Amino acid sequence: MKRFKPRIKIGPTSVTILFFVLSLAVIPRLLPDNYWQSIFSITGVYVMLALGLNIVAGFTGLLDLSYIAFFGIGGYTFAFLCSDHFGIHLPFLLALPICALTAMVSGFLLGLTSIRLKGDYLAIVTLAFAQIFKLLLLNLDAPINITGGVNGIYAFDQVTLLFINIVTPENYSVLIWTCALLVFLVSFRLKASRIGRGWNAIREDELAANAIGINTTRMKLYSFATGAMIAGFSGAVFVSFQDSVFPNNFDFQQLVIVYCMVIIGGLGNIYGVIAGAVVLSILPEILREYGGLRMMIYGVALVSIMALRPQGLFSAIPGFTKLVKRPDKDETGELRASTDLYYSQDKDETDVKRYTKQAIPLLEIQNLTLNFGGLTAVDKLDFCLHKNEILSIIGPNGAGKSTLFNIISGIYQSDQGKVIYKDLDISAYKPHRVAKAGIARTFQNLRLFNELSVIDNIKISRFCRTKAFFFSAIFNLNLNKTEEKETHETAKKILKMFGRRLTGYRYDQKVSQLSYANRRRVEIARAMATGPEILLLDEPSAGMNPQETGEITEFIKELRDRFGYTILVIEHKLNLVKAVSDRVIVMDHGEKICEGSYDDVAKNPMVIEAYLGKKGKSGNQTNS
Amino acid sequence: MEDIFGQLSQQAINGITIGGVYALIAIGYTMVYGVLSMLNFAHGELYMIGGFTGWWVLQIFSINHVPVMNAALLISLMIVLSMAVSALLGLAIERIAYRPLRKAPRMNLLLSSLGVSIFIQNFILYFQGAKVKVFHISHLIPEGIRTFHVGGVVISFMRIIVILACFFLMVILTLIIKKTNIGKSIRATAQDIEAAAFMGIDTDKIIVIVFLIGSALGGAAGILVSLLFTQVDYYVGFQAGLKGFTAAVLGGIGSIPGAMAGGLLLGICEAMAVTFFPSAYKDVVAFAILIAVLIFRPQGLMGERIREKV
Amino acid sequence: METKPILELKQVNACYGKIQVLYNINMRILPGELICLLGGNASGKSTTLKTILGIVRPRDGRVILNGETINKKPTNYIIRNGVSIVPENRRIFPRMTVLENLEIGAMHRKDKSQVKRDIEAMFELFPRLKQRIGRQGMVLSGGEQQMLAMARALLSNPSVLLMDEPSMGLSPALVDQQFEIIENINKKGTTILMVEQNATMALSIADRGYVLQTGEIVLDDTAENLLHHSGMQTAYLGGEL
Amino acid sequence: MMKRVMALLVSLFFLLSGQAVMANDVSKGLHVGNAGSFTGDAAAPCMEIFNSSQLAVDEWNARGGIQGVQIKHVMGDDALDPAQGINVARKFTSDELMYGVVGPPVSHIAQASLKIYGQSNLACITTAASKPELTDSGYKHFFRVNARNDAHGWNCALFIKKNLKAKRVAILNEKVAYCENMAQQTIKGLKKLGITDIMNDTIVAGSKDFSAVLTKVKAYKPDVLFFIATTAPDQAIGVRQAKELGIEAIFFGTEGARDKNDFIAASEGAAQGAYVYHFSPDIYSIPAASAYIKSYEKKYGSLSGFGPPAYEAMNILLTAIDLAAKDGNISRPEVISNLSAIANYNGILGFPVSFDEKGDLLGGATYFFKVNGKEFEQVAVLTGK
Repeated sequence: MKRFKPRIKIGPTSVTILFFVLSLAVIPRLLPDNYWQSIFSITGVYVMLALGLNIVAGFTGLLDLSYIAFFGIGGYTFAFLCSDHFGIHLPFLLALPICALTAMVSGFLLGLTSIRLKGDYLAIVTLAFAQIFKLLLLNLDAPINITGGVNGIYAFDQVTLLFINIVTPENYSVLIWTCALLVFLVSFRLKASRIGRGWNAIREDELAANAIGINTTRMKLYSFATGAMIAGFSGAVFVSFQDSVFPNNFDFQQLVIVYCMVIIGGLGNIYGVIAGAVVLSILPEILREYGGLRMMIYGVALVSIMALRPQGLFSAIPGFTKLVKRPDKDETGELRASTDLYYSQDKDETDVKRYTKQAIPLLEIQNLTLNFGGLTAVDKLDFCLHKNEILSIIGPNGAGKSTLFNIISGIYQSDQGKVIYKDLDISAYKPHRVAKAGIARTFQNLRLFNELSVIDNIKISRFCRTKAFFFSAIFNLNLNKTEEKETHETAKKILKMFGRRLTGYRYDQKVSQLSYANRRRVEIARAMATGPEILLLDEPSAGMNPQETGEITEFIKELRDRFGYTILVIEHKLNLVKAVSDRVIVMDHGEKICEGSYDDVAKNPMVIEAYLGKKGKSGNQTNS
Repeated sequence: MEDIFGQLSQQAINGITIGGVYALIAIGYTMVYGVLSMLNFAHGELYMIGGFTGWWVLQIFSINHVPVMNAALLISLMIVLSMAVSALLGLAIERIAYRPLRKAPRMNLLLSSLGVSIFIQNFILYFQGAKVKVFHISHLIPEGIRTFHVGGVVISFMRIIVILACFFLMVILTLIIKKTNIGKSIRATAQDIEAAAFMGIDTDKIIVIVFLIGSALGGAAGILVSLLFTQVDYYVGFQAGLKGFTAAVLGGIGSIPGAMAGGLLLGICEAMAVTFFPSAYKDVVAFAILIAVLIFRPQGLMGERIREKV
Repeated sequence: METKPILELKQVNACYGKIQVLYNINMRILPGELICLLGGNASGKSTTLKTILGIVRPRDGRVILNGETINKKPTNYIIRNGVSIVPENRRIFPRMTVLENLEIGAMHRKDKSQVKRDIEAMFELFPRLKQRIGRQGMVLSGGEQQMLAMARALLSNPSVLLMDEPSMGLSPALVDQQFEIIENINKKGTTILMVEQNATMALSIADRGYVLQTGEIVLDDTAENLLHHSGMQTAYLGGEL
Repeated sequence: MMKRVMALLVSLFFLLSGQAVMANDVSKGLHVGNAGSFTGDAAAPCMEIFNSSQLAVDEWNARGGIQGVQIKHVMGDDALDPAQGINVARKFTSDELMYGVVGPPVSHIAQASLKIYGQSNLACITTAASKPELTDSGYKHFFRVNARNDAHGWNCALFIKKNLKAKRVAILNEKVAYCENMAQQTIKGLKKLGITDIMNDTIVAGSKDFSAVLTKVKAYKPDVLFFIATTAPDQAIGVRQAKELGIEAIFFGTEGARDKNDFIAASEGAAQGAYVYHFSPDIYSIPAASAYIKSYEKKYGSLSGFGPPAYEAMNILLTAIDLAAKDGNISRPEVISNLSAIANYNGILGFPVSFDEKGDLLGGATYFFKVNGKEFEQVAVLTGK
């Protein structure tokens, strides 16, 4: 078996960059005439635009239809700053960042109003913003002429860089593609950073992302603003190239084209998106002479690509994605069963510290109540979780166990009562703050980031323990380097505890390809990676066979004994409960009906009644 | 003072007419959204196709702009055929562009519908030309009743027809939805597609029916507007689609009464906005209302708030 | 002479994507029987129901309803041909009235006049529903919703009624009532296959039971025997036998 | 005489500016471009321009082309997007065999691509872009067979004041460069003439419903409603809805409305008594145009006001190319200087075409028509006085 080679990838390889730079130097000279050079330049603009949209729609999964407006904001800001229109003549290199910043700030403000809306509603509100923006461009020429209205603004200052006048399409293509290269690098760095991982998590499962400590609202806002910034940057470069700017430059149709580039390239796939942008910028030129027929072909192509290659045209073409051979299959293609039963290779160490339950209360639940409509899901619940304790909660379906987890982890707000962690009242905390405070959870129905690899799922959890921000991530400063290294090592360390089930080639396997039991393990590993003190495990053994259940039972015990986690576990399999629990709480109908050691609880007639149902119909008939 | 009152009542009439049309378009969006949770961007093109069908019917059944049959009959025929053609097209779109993508990510469906929209628009451009098709309708309406004056308010005959037809269609639809088995199946499918299947409802068939009805109403809106404004061209679908879509969201997407209310509200707001602002800003007003409603009531005016399941 | 089963599963294997969830399931349900299907979470109970309903397609094996193999039939066909379900969480149509919910249940029936009488009969069985006839589904209490879901399912005149966790989320008093009603319905001649967590309660009214564990049937016996089976408690709770 | 001097000056200009003036052998081929928005919002008038130009090219080719070389007519669709307009310009200017372009007809796209055509000395004759700045920018390659907005605006103001005797004027304009500028020029003129009761509002082209804004006009009670839209169909709707609402003001439409089918017939009687202006006399009343009208209508259907100038422009362009190709060699500057030298070209527009030093139509007049029955009746010709 090929050994996994640890490698931290924060950017494209130098070969890739060299390739790009060479192309930049060579292509403009190879192009036959000004026309193709100009197409080449426009292609560069579209590459930037598509990469920017890829951050919003591809990395983060936000359906942002106002994207084109930020392109426009960048363009118009440039027109204001570098022309006779207002008589301001800033140098190009100064104007460019101002345009990008203006767009970014606009994106941020717009995001503030609408980022909480979900899916289609976000799309609609952003679409409305884009429409308003265009109408304002058209109409803000009176009473004071701001935008130039339908006449647009034209004749900008000549761009001079390093004493070279940028005039010809050839000059421009070099300028634009240099900018595109920058955007490409930024985009790549971001994707590989904690920020990119946070965005991916939001795209895959917003709630789960929130629950492992990502402030999803804020991260979505950042994504929105980053996209806007890149759009604004491209807008400035673009209008400088066009030497004029008009409202029509920022039509809905333009947006559709950029979206097509991103989707055809494959959402989130940087190389694919670049390829998509190149193809879709050149294809219409080839078809230009055919007028209406051109757009018909475009439409048909779009529909068929969506039907035939829903992951994008370039999703599985060699060179764009790695095709990994599954080493767990033998020659005949049959799955080779894993024989590795142990969660940790080095468990024989003798001098490790063993943890046991201490009499220090860590988490206190006081009088907790939550009503859903008419149903009381959790009813005046009181209990206390001690340091290094394993406390199990059992009870029939619908007893309110998972709801309790949801309240503790901040997903639901209780109607009454408090959750106290150490000295902190976390009752009103949002999920990401609960996670950051040190309480991590798993979900009963598994909420993993299915399209991401195993190791990425774990790395994402380090989000709330790392700090590298945009600047650090983009320039790969020391902070980012150390944190990335630390993140990678922690992730590997945690996965190693699960033995070969989650290591080796599995690091890079998509979670959706794992077995159910393995996904459960990843879910636990993901919770552990947030660096919590308390683990809330919601049915960790569901869907596992007896052998696997035995394994996970051992593992949960080890988690406390060896690693000192405090664990609150919901479980149905009583032999697991019996094996791990210091104490057991039995819930039914939202109430705690019993509490004590497993043996005490198991003997309790009320528990037997609640768990197994009343014996026949001998119970009281209390019709309401 | 009286002047502004007169103007406002006139604008109300303008608003109700166009609002009724928006409502018809919005219903198509909302119904499809209800069962498939997708925004059907191609819906605006069905509206355009409705207009074109009506034009062809008028063209075929009149010589030198004089209809060869009874005017009422001809108008009905135009409406019915427009609805039929749009409905069939809607079916074809569902089968070709959406059904293969039932399980694909939402963004793909959205783009597929955009592709359909681009295709239909340019197909018509290619084969019907860019030129406006003019409806010669003066022979359809007797001389004396072309306009009515109520106080200072003028209502044209066609406007009355459009308002009546819109409301007639909306009433019929409401009755179908409320009273018939098909209607109940549609509602059930929209509310809980799996539970609907549990009741023995063929949900695939219901989706087809929803496309049929939604597209037919879109087509009806297309021909009604064309009759009212006497023109249609290949490009009308985009603007109409955008407005219908806005109306659907305003009312709460997925809710049929919401779509109706949203359409009327949007139409009236637009007309009123023109009275008080430069007319260039009427769409700004419309979209600003949409944004305001969604920010304060994210589920739209009549939509249902759904609690996320964990 | 052996009675012909209404519903039969023969060597059914089923998968979610790549993951196999049912292994060689064999079940026979005879007319008039009340069968309960027991097992811990994720043991495959609900998947079995979904397989019967045609929502999950068996990879191999056969599902036979009244002598007809229904593996490849769409859900609505299976429902129209005599299977009816009270789904987990009841799945009432929230924006329809009680009456409309009931009518939807009977919609595929041809005998419209009989439907009217049957709805009246349901109101006799569940007087509570009659009081709520014009209310929307979403405002009903959990117990009322459960009644409505049962009435709705019964109105399709099923030859076999599937019930998925009928006692879930109900208060103890309502659970008692619920089981009484189920027993009553069964006594009136409806064949019932019930998935239940409340094992003792379910077995006390059932004729026979199957116990599933990680996708396999591990016990298959009369209710009486199961109730007193030594390994029952651990088996049901997911432990090893 | 002036013309000759001008032509000489232009040639000199090119020589001095040091541009490499490469003359091509004609036999290599002759291309002429047609830049326009053939898809998107403005496709209808643009296609008419293309078809009319095509007609002219076909006729030249049928006559044996130029120097025995068949002329190739190339479409350059910009989809009403200035960025694509630039691509079209680059494409045309990079085509070594391209010697002239008809278009772009849309002012803002013409503006965006002006520099590119100018730098390559590729002659452009627009048939509809009337924004004044286009010819004021100093480029020598840009010609137009239509008059500028400032001339028309002033003439229209005069007409509204003197012929229509208006005191209160409502002006509605579409939000495109041409209409917007036309409205502003007219308002400027009206104010100069002492008319200050002016209401100005906008319409959205293609929305087909102007009743809301017309209701506002009605409340204003103007004497004249100057309805500035690009195309005839929009103006037909305007006049129709104005009539329906009972607006008593005189309806005054623009160039685009001089279209018997799409304005008079389409409004079904509502246009009776309405006025329109145009930069040329009625095409149907010009004997020289009858052949063109016949073949156009036979081939492409009905004709509005956008076709004839395009036909004329293409013929002028080809005449200039023909002249430049006389010696078997041809270069772009040659074509431009020949175009500047065009004097009193008698084509189908009903007036002789000459260009002034900027490339504008020389002595452009504004013709005013009144709708009477199914015809346009010429009522006045104004030349700025």
